Amino acid sequence: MDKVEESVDHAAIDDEITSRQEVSGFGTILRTQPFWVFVAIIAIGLVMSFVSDAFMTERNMFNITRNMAFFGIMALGMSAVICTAGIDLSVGSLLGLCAITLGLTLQAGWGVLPGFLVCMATAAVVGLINGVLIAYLRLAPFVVTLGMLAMARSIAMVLSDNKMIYEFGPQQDLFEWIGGESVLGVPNVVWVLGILTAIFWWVWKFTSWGRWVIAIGGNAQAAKLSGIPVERMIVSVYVVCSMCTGVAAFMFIGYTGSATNGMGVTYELNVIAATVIGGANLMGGVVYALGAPIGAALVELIRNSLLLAGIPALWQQFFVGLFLILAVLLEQIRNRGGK
Amino acid sequence: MDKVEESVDHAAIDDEITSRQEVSGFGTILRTQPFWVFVAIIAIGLVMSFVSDAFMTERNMFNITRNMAFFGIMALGMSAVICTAGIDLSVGSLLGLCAITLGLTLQAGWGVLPGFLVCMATAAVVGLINGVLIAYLRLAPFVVTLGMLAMARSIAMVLSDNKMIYEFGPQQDLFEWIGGESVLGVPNVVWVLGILTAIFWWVWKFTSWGRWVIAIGGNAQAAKLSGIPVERMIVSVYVVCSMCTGVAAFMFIGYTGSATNGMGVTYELNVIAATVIGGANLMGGVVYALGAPIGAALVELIRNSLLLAGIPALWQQFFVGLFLILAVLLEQIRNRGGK
Amino acid sequence: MSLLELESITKSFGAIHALSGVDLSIAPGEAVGLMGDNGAGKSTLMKIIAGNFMPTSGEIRIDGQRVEFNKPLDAREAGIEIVYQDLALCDNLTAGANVYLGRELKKKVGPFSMLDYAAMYANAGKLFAGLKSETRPRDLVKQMSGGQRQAVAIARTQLSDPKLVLMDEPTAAISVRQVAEVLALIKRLKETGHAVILVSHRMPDVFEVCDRVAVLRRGTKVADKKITDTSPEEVTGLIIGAIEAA
Amino acid sequence: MSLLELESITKSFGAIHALSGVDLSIAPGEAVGLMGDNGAGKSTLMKIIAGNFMPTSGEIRIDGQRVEFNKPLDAREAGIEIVYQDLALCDNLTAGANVYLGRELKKKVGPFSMLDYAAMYANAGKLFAGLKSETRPRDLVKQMSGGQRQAVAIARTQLSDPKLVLMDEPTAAISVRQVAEVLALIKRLKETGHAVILVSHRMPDVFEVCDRVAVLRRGTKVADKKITDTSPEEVTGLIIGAIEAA
Amino acid sequence: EAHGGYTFALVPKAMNNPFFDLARDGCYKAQEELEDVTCEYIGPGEHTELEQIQIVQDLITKGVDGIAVAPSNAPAMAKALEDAAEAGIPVMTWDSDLLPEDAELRTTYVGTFNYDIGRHLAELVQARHPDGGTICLQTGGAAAANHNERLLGAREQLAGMELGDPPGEPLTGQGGWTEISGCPLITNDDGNVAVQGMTDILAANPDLTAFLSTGAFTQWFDNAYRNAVEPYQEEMANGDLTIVVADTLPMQIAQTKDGLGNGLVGQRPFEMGYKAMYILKDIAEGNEVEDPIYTGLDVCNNDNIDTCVN
Ligand SMILES: Nc1ncnc2c1ncn2[C@@H]1O[C@H](COP(=O)(O)OP(=O)(O)OP(=O)(O)O)[C@@H](O)[C@H]1O
Ligand SMILES: Nc1ncnc2c1ncn2[C@@H]1O[C@H](COP(=O)(O)OP(=O)(O)OP(=O)(O)O)[C@@H](O)[C@H]1O
Ligand SMILES: [Mg+2]
Ligand SMILES: [Mg+2]
Repeated sequence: MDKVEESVDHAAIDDEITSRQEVSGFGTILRTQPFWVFVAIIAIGLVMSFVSDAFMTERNMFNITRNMAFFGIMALGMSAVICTAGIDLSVGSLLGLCAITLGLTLQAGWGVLPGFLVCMATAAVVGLINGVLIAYLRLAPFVVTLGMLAMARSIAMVLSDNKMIYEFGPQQDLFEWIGGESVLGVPNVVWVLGILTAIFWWVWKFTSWGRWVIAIGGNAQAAKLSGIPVERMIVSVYVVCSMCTGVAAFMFIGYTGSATNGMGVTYELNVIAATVIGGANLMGGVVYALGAPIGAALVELIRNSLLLAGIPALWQQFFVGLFLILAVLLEQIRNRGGK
Repeated sequence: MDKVEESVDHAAIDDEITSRQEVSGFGTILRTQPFWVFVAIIAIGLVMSFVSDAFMTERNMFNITRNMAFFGIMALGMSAVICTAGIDLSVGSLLGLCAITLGLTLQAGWGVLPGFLVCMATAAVVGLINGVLIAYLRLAPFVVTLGMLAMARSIAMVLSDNKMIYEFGPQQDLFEWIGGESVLGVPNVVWVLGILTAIFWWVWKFTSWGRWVIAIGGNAQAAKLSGIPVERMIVSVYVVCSMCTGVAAFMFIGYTGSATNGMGVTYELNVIAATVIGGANLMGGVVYALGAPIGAALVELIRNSLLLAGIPALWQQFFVGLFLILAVLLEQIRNRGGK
Repeated sequence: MSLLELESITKSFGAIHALSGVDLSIAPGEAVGLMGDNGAGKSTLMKIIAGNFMPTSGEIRIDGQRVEFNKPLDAREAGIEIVYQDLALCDNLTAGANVYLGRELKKKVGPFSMLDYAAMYANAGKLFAGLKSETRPRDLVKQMSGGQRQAVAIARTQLSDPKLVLMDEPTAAISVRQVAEVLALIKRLKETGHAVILVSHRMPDVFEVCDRVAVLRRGTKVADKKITDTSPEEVTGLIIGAIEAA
Repeated sequence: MSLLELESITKSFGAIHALSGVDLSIAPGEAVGLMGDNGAGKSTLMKIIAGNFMPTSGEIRIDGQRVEFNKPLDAREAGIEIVYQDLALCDNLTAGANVYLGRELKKKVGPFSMLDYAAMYANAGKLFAGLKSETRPRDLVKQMSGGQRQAVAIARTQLSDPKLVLMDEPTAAISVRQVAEVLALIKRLKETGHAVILVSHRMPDVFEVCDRVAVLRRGTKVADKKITDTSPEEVTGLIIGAIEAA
Repeated sequence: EAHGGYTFALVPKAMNNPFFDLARDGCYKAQEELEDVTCEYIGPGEHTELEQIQIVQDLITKGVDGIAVAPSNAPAMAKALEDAAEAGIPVMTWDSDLLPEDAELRTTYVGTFNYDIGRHLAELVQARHPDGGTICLQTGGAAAANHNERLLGAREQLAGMELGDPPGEPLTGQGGWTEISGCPLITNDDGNVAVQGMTDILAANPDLTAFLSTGAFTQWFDNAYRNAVEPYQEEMANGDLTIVVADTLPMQIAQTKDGLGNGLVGQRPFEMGYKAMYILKDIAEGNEVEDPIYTGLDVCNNDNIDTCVN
């Protein structure tokens, strides 16, 4: 043992070991998909500013950010669902249903606040039903939310009697201002997206709710054994997702100025796409608050750029698909190179 | 040790132990979702035969089976993809693309066989691209196939120049007979579904390809460590899925008698729904050959029944969604009761 | 009085009878070794006590009161902590996060309470050091070695002050140095009046720390003896079935 | 000549250096024990030999030929079988199917070849019985006990006739009875000219079957000695760092 | 059937499209007037070709007394309608027709000549820009036959020459008109996509002469549409830019009144649904009916907007 005393104490376990980390700081960011999608966005933006004079105009930026914001808000909620290895296909229909309940409330002469509450209550109820069926009855999220997709759309049709609503009662101007106008040159809906993103960022990073949702996505069994109320958490996640859609619906109807029960058809695919492009993994356990807006931004940017660049109409979808894949490829290439 | 000799040999490990099984025979079937969905189908059928005289007619049975068969064929391939924990969103667009390449070939004066080969080649190429991107470049199946969804549709538009094709060259009659007519009172496409289902049943049960696909779905890492060529398997799975869609497209165009590039829009959701209702798990590792046709049958049966029962149009989607959920609930209730 | 009493616990999975009519009791400050062949039903019994499975039949009493655990949280609230054999960790979280999973440390920042990462990592680090394990609190458990994962699972039990600690093969994957620490930990638990059930295949460990040893064979308890009244040879015979019962 | 030679193998995961400059060689018919603290890099070294990881730097030679394993299959084709510490089983398959995964038995029925379930289950059952493990070939491994899973992983290595068998803590979860069988298996392998590397934390096992013992500490090899030239005490000292090197 | 009379089905292309709601209202009006007729309005929730065919099959199975259908995919629908002939169920088409070679499968067609909608829209544009210029066309689903016919009508009118099968080829200077790159815009009948596409095109091409949409979706979303075109209101007023859109829904008329659009060409869906019931009753009672029956178009511009719709 004498020999040992002189040299390093090989037996000791000190801070040097416990504070070691495989990667840290900027290295961690470099490994995330949202970062690389963001790089892709910058690259497309740079190219576009040479291709089209219209691209960098204030008006175009205004439009792009507003268009993406609706999807971004919905994608924030979807991230939570996907993080638990679930999926919510009903968001598109729910947008339509919220549009109708909100529209009917306003049309009946109520103000913006009651309208908002009805809209959010609709969303919460739908989320609750989804969540309870999935968490307590253990039904596959895909089937439950597919069923809800059909049911919500049908209820929207029945409630609206298939009519379009475009008279929003006494506070119509306020309502349309909220959804369609801007503050300090930034569309209101973008402000909402920004605030919600910040809230989600905080939630994922600093609350036990966020931590538990991530744990459930990693290993629901282990989470359950750790005493996490898995069922209640899953219900809450679907409610959160639906409420995000409710917020998006409220802003969206104000922006469009009319509510039809056909609103949001097939938006679920766009929302899920934005989420997955933003780094979510359908197997669960991965979530980035910034992923949702970044994913939504990429999708909208591609659409806008192809139009401004004057790509022939029949070819546009081709490039949409191609750039989607290329954007995600970036992260892969970098992370494989690093190994 | 003397004491032991007289009694049972507690140390021995004999056939009695190694042949024991937790559940076997009929008990295993009772635990599967397709069985309970099948029970639901029978139940709906029984109810409907009282509700509507038209239900049990030969014509209605003929229509139901034919309508479900197209989705059933696509769902067989989708089962394989979902079994590897993947997803293929491009099947709907691929149906449209195959329709166009097939239609153009026939219109150009070629026979049915060249048409079929072109149709299958189109499908195989699309599947190969999907598979290679997913297996070798490790991109998320959702993103890749979503990109392909857009790209395939776009190529179909470009190839068809956005025109409808309804002249199928010299063998038009044969072509339309294959897709639209029947043999022994059973629609040809149902025969095809039956044969493919039998083949898949054999493949899943008795071939190493099937076994390996299931293993990859269970634990891709372990499968890889066992020396299974995981990448090649995944590519093959996407090719198989696309080829099933190719077969469905070939039959479908013969049946409809026209090909447009808009064919199959949103079919991916129906196909995935049929697969999941038939017992597939989006987390991978579960597959039933019979699940695909059973799932497709349930979806079609619900639609048909609601119309025959005279449910008001706006409410129909509601019941479609409701019955979807109820059908899957059945299995859950039984399996929880047993625990 | 016994802290925990099990009466004729039975558990079947389909045609497989994992446990049939098992009785067991343990007093505060006692350590019981639970041994048996693979598949004898040890983990199943632990999971029943921990509220992870419901027994097919039989009764569980804690401090003489009959209880029914419907979920793991029920058992934890009754003062039972467990190290699962399969460790039950969330691979996508760090080692520190896993230790504190379900009972995160928080700090107040103005009106908000937020997760206190610094405290959790520091404490987890101390727990690992206490087990003499070179486990890095800030790294994902997914990438950890078998022994590091086990250290995380063991560290978890030390956050609260349970009445009963169940350890299902806690030393299977860890090295000599940590084995000694775990055994020392069990001794400390006993001294402070906690009860411990230790499932292990390592005869020396069981004989070092346990007061009693119970042996399961194919789901039935074939022996329950004071350590001082038995020997490793007898226990081995009981496990493999060479001795029928004792 | 050596069957396997490793020369200055290094492996880093980001800032973590799991292995730095490890040399090791093994001859046919030899059994080497690989010991070390948790996280010392043992499993990492095994995975590199088995083609699961590529080393960051360093050279692997088999029968004097330099090789590069890009995937596990390469190593298997070079005659290397491995029992992984985390077992690497497909939970959704039966125990029998897991044993034969990747090399299923087939039978001919007319022009078709189909999986031969009967033969696979029968043989798997025999392999389990040979390990004295009560593992049911027809049940899903998902529901199996820890020891039963380990038996499946060990049984897999016996299907082919490899040159080198790597065993990463094969006895961690199994009971006394099966431990004896596994050690007997290793001895049989040695006698028939196979080489074995055994990673274990169980000193007695290593001293019973191994000819040499190598000790890793924090990624470097600190000792490589004939069993006859060392003692359990010395090895323990080397593992925990009380003895710096030998 | 409640009153023992006829049950006639009116099958639209999609039930989530406000256009078809007007037809439904017409259908119900006829039901009120005709004691012995029940109107069953049923179609696919969204625009899908196969589902519409399946619905028609089920209606035949169910044994309704007559079917009026707006086929999404004409040749495919023709095949399904063969069963109706077999079952002796009278069939007519509305809104869009079968192919000429399948014409004997239906008794008559009531609706508009889609080609004319495009033609009238183009005339509105030409009236404001006699010298031609650059134009962007907007359409619905990629392969939608009715939109393709309207595109052809618009293009042939602008070009002053025949251009072959629908949808024709993009104009490259014929008649003084050039289609800009990126067009025609495909919207898949989504109002949001339509507005976004128009916004981007207007931004990217400040010198655009005319924007012509073959469907009302461009103007469905009142507020969004107004926001999108408000920056160009002046140009529209002084004749530098023209926006014309098909259909005459209430919000479209209001927009045009406010100078946020320059022309509308409306069909009369209410009349289609209404007439369909009368025609089916005539057929069912063995009376002769005319073939085809055109319901006429309302052509509106900024001047006659108050009076153009009757
Ligand atoms: N969820 C389950 N479903 C079906 N069978 C199960 C389940 N869990 C355990 N079993 C079976 O019950 C028996 C007892 O398993 P258990 O895990 O309790 O054994 P154990 O004594 O802990 O063994 P080991 O020493 O290998 O850990 C085994 O035969 C196992 O296959
Ligand atoms: N894939 C990986 N990514 C990052 N770090 C890893 C990875 N695999 C192992 N490590 C780290 O490398 C070190 C060596 O791990 P290894 O699994 O080889 O240890 P070991 O000697 O087998 O330990 P044990 O006795 O606990 O099984 C550990 O610190 C571990 O956290
Ligand atoms: Mg166990
Ligand atoms: Mg290890």
